[in-house]
Amino acid sequence: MSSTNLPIAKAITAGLRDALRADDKVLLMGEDIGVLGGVFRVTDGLHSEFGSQRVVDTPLAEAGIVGTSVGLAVRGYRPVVEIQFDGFVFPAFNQITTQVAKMHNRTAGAVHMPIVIRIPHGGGIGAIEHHSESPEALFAHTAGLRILAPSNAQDAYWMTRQAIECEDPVILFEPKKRYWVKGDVDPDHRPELSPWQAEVVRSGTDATLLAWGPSMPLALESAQAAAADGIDLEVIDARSLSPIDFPTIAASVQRTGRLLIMHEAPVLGGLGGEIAARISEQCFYHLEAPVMRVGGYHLPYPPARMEHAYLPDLDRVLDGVDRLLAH
Amino acid sequence: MSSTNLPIAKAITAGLRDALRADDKVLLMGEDIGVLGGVFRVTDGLHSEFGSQRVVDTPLAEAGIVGTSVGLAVRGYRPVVEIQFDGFVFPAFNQITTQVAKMHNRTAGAVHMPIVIRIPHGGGIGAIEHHSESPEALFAHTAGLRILAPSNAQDAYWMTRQAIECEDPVILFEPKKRYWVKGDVDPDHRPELSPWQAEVVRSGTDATLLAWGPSMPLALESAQAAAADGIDLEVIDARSLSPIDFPTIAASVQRTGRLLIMHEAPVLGGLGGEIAARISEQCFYHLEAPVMRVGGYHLPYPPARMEHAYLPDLDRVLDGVDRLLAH
Amino acid sequence: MSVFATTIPSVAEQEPLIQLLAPDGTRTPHPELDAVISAAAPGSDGDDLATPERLRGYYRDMVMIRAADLEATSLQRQGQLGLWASALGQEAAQIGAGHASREQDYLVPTYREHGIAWARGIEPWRLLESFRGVSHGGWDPNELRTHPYMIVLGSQAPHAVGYAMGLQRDGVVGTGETATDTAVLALFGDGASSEGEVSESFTFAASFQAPVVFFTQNNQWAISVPASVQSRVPLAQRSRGWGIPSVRVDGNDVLAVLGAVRAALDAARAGEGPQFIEAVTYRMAAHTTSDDASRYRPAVEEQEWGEKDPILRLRRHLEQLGEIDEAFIVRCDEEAHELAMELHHHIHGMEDPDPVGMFTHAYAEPHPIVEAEREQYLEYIAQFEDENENDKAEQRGEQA
Amino acid sequence: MSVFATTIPSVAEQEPLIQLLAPDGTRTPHPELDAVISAAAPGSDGDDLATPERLRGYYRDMVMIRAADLEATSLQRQGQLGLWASALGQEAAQIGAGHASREQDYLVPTYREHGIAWARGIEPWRLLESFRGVSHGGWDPNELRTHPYMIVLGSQAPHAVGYAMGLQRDGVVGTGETATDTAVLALFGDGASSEGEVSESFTFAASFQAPVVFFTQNNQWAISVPASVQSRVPLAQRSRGWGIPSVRVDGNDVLAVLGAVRAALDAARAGEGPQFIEAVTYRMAAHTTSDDASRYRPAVEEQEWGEKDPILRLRRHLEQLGEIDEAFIVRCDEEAHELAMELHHHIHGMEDPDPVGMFTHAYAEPHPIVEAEREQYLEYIAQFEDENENDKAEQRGEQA
Ligand SMILES: Cc1ncc(C[n+]2csc(CCOP(=O)(O)OP(=O)(O)O)c2C)c(N)n1
Ligand SMILES: Cc1ncc(C[n+]2csc(CCOP(=O)(O)OP(=O)(O)O)c2C)c(N)n1
Ligand SMILES: [Mg+2]
Ligand SMILES: [Mg+2]
Repeated sequence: MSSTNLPIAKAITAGLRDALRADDKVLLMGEDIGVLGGVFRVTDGLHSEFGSQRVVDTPLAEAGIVGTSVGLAVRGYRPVVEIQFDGFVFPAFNQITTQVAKMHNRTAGAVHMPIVIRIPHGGGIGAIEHHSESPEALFAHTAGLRILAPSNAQDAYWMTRQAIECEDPVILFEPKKRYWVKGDVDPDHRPELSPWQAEVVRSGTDATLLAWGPSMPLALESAQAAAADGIDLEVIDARSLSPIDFPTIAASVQRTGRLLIMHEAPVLGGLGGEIAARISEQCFYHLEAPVMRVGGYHLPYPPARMEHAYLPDLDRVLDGVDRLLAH
Repeated sequence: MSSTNLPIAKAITAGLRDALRADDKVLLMGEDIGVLGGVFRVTDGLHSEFGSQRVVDTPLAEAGIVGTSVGLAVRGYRPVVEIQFDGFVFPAFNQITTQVAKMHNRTAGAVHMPIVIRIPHGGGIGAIEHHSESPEALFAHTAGLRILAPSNAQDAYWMTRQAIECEDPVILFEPKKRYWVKGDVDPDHRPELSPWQAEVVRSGTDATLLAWGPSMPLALESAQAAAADGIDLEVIDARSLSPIDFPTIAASVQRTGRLLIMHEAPVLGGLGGEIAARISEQCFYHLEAPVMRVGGYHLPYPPARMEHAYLPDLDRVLDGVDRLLAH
Repeated sequence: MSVFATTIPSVAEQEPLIQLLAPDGTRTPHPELDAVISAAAPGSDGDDLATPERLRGYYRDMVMIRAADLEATSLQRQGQLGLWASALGQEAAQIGAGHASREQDYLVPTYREHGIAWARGIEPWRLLESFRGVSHGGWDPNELRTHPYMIVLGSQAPHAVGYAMGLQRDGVVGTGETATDTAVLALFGDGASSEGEVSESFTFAASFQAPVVFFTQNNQWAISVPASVQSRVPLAQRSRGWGIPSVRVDGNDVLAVLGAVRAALDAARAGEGPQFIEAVTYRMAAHTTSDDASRYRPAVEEQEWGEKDPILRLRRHLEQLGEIDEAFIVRCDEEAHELAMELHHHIHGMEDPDPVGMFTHAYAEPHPIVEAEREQYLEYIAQFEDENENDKAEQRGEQA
Repeated sequence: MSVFATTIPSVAEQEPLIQLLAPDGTRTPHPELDAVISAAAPGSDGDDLATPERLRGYYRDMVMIRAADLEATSLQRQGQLGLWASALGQEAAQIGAGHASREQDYLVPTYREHGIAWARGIEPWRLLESFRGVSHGGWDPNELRTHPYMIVLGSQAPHAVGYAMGLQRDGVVGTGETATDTAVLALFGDGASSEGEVSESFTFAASFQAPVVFFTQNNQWAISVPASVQSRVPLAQRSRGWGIPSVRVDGNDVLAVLGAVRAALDAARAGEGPQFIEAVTYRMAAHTTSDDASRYRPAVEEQEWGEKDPILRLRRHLEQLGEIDEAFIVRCDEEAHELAMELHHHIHGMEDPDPVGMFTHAYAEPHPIVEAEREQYLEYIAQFEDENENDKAEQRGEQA
């Protein structure tokens, strides 16, 4: 079979299905992932194919979901747990931070934690409180975890597979706003690019624009709009947020001399800060302007009818590009 | 009464006592804070003075402790809760992040959250797992919270008072390694410097060294050692970690042209990244070297007999200074 | 019998279900709860919750709130709301619990508590604010003695206990003063009952004997997950492991709910500590307007529960009492229709908030970062307005 | 009686406490547990846990582990350990529970489980590694079928349930094969029982009928907080709200613990679902070497419990049976002394680990950031060693 055209959500479904077929030890756990197929239908059809021992509707308790997955991993299973929305990961924060992340180290490597925590994340969907969060920085600071953030269908499929195959715990931030955006998926050919590497998705010379996950379409759109103004942006999809592929980013910045980072999370204390700090250090003599960031404000995520002003949009990104090039 | 000489722990005790005396609505909650006086004896004597309605030994459940404090705050109380050790704040992470931080905003200001969460933090005390964490970055990213990190007895007293008086929730990171370091406290004269401001604690010309809380003594010691090598460091105590006083830091860096940030938390994704990013942007034309950071590695906090290699020490700070000045 | 005791019957049917009104409207006497409900009963405190007038009031309330609920669903379909979580079928549980509370009590809802809100005097449009996305909550909790709607399941339960601990410190528990002794009613669903924070709330409430009543509407479903996944035994039994007395009532029977909640709140405010009530009811609609219930439950189940409809039941009871006439029923329907229309117009007329408002309440005290970002935002917007004038936006082919 | 039921006696004394050995060593017959413990009893499975030889074995185990425990305390005083959490007084609960488990079972301890570890064959010095600060855990959980010591209270409980869910999927539950059917024993203290994650574990265990036995050592204290703050009713009752059968046993009575834990584990591995045991015992020492118990509890309490000493009790029982003699007692003491000396030497001889080891196990797969930081660290150290040679460190007046 060659490549098929799938929405991101369905590419993940396919990744889960193929992983369930490939390895008996893989099982899915979460709220409403069984008969319903998940509130985003990402697990649609898997319960009927694999049954309730492998696609498990759990009680409504996130610490319990993640905590039991630790025990299953010790017993040799590869649990893939779904957190229904980004804002509901916090009851499981203790298990993720003090247990999932540390068990391998605690046992001096005796025990592996091949756990995948799927989290639909990000805003822009007109939702009520707690349904639009971008908490990636709260996990990237903790050693022992890995984080992937696919932005397109091909990555969605393969990162799902690769996260499940990984012997370390992986948080998979799924771009919920883009779940229904289609793209080509080739499930038969493992991509050459490692999931832990960033990808230059557009070459350019004037500045580098770095984004990930749900922000990628906006990043590309911005580059197009900038091109119309005669500005040639290089665009990078970070793809992996832990580890972050600094070499690829630095190489680009060494070419362009300028970096703009865009994410939905609040700028203050967001992952962009870490990236800006490292790139400022590594590219000190190449930077023609300070690294700049466009992102959310230091505010609780606002009600849906204000979110357009909170989230980066084309104009804010271009404004950032203008400020960057003004130097 | 003029100033008295007190260890940091006792300065906090005094701050709590004076706050309990000043306002009937203040109450303390936590594990072992009553008859025992807390595992660090910070609440020593307060249970016998104020009784078990105001100094409350709670059941052993951090989410319950923080969650009930939210209800008490709605009812008009000013709860001061103790988390026994940094590593045990995670079961309360949901309450802190989704409730304490957001309730004022959620109710459009109708309800205030004058809650203080006291957390003894940091390493270097030879402790077992989970007793040496520096999780400040995990809270600084969340809007709605404030964070103070006193480094000396005077700040310990006054920040305790001011945190309790604040109408916003404040996390008070107490430097547990320095609890028994003495300093002068003047409980009668409210300091002129706002708790939300950084303080230049040593002037210098060659580079700025920024630290906070438990790292301050090392920062000052490093400046002294550097002085012996003819390097004149300006030292800043950040004091407030949310908000961070960027103007004071930037003003210093504009004078010195160089900035080294030191903290115990892992460098990757730590608060130093945010500070480096902002200062790199704000002082772009003043910086003679990239902002550099010295801190923990991207590892789980190691067993006690390795922690000396994990934590910044004099040599690592001076090594950082050397690297900074090599530019 | 084994030394391993459950002491609790493990079959659901063995846990009694208190019912004062049968589905056909027949009233069963219940000495203990009657004393709470009707002034006529021996032991009553004189506040008659079951006068014909009050019963008609509950009927009207339920009709009103159902109409508002249905209107909200259609507002969502019209794109006026982002989402709606219907409480259809749960009117008796909510109107009963709401009216069982006293003025001074503090109620702590979850996000589907429209009948509770109605009983507390919160205008329906205020509930819709958060579903429309214009605010995260529509009222002052202290003014209306009702906590905001809460989304993170279970998180509100410890708040309720903390508030109750505050009541103890304020000296308004167990004084014997009916007008001032106060209690808290904490609401959560069968699904939320599994969250650890709910259990911790039981622990704190029991430990401090806080004046709080936990009230679960077991509406059989947590989105697609049946209540049996949360508990194999009747949920009413959950709290007993903490020594918290509990009872299971028919949640579609407004009188049973009224009686149980009033009795529990009175016990709590008298200083007898926490109580727990499971109200057995049914979520007649889908989980929310985003949900499709047909994917996980058979239509016949909805039909069966339709026959236990709480509004119909009270109407039948009033008919049996001869205390309701066609004119009253029609008037209720008309008023409900008016309410729905008002709601419709109110929501359609709602202006979108100025986003700059998002900067206002993140903190209660001045905050330099937020102030700086607010300034930046305003400058950015201003520049953009200039651009707009110059039609720059159009040049970019992009709308502001 | 009110409709508000607790069904659970609210006075501690009303919950039976299973005891097979009185403090003076007298054996009380107990048909149900005897069938589990002794081959002679009707219904027994033939594995006799109470032969004189085994009883002497438990005695020896308890003496050994107590000696190791006391030695650990003195090692801490000598600066060899950063901290020690003594299990003094809890030997019967731990040795009993440990030996009640079968080889294939998986045990999930907290951080004071030295008797459990001993019974599982984990050498005492391995326990001390984390208290000394040379590792975060001293053994391979799968090899010894024992989870690492866990510090974040309650966090291990869902792990236990998850492991048990794995057993169900592996088909080693309820097959009737004694040698392979497997269960999990999850341990936690009276204090930890309040953590929400423990309650969530009950929920998952009950929902999936997982083969897990929860075992609480209610040693009366959580540091300075008495167990009554965690629960006003006997803790044994906690699980019944989930329909999880439970029992309260004398935790200083090794036979009662053996019987109850074996019975519960057998039920779990037979597919009967989770079980819960409260073992009533006493933490005879301070919480840890950092604690001063005299600040919060009267010495007389410690004395009272001293008379219920689990080791003494078993010895008296053996004496009554005529199955122990002075020579055996002396030999046990000697062996215990030897163990303590071995421990002493082993720990004193322990080299500090090379800190570069901290980079090894953060991740199972290669990680560029960790690798880069490891390189940096090695370079930094190397430079520093050069400096040392040049005595630069001394110039700075500072030690490496
Ligand atoms: C902590 C948390 N996890 C998940 C969700 C998503 N969610 C919203 S409602 C719901 C089901 C709630 O069921 P129940 O408590 O029975 O209340 P009901 O919807 O039946 O009123 C879920 C899973 C949430 N809001 N909060
Ligand atoms: C989540 C968490 N909170 C607090 C602590 C600090 N702490 C360590 S032991 C202890 C008391 C535990 O009591 P209990 O569960 O009864 O066990 P015991 O010490 O009696 O064996 C506390 C509060 C911790 N380790 N983990
Ligand atoms: Mg429900
Ligand atoms: Mg204890």
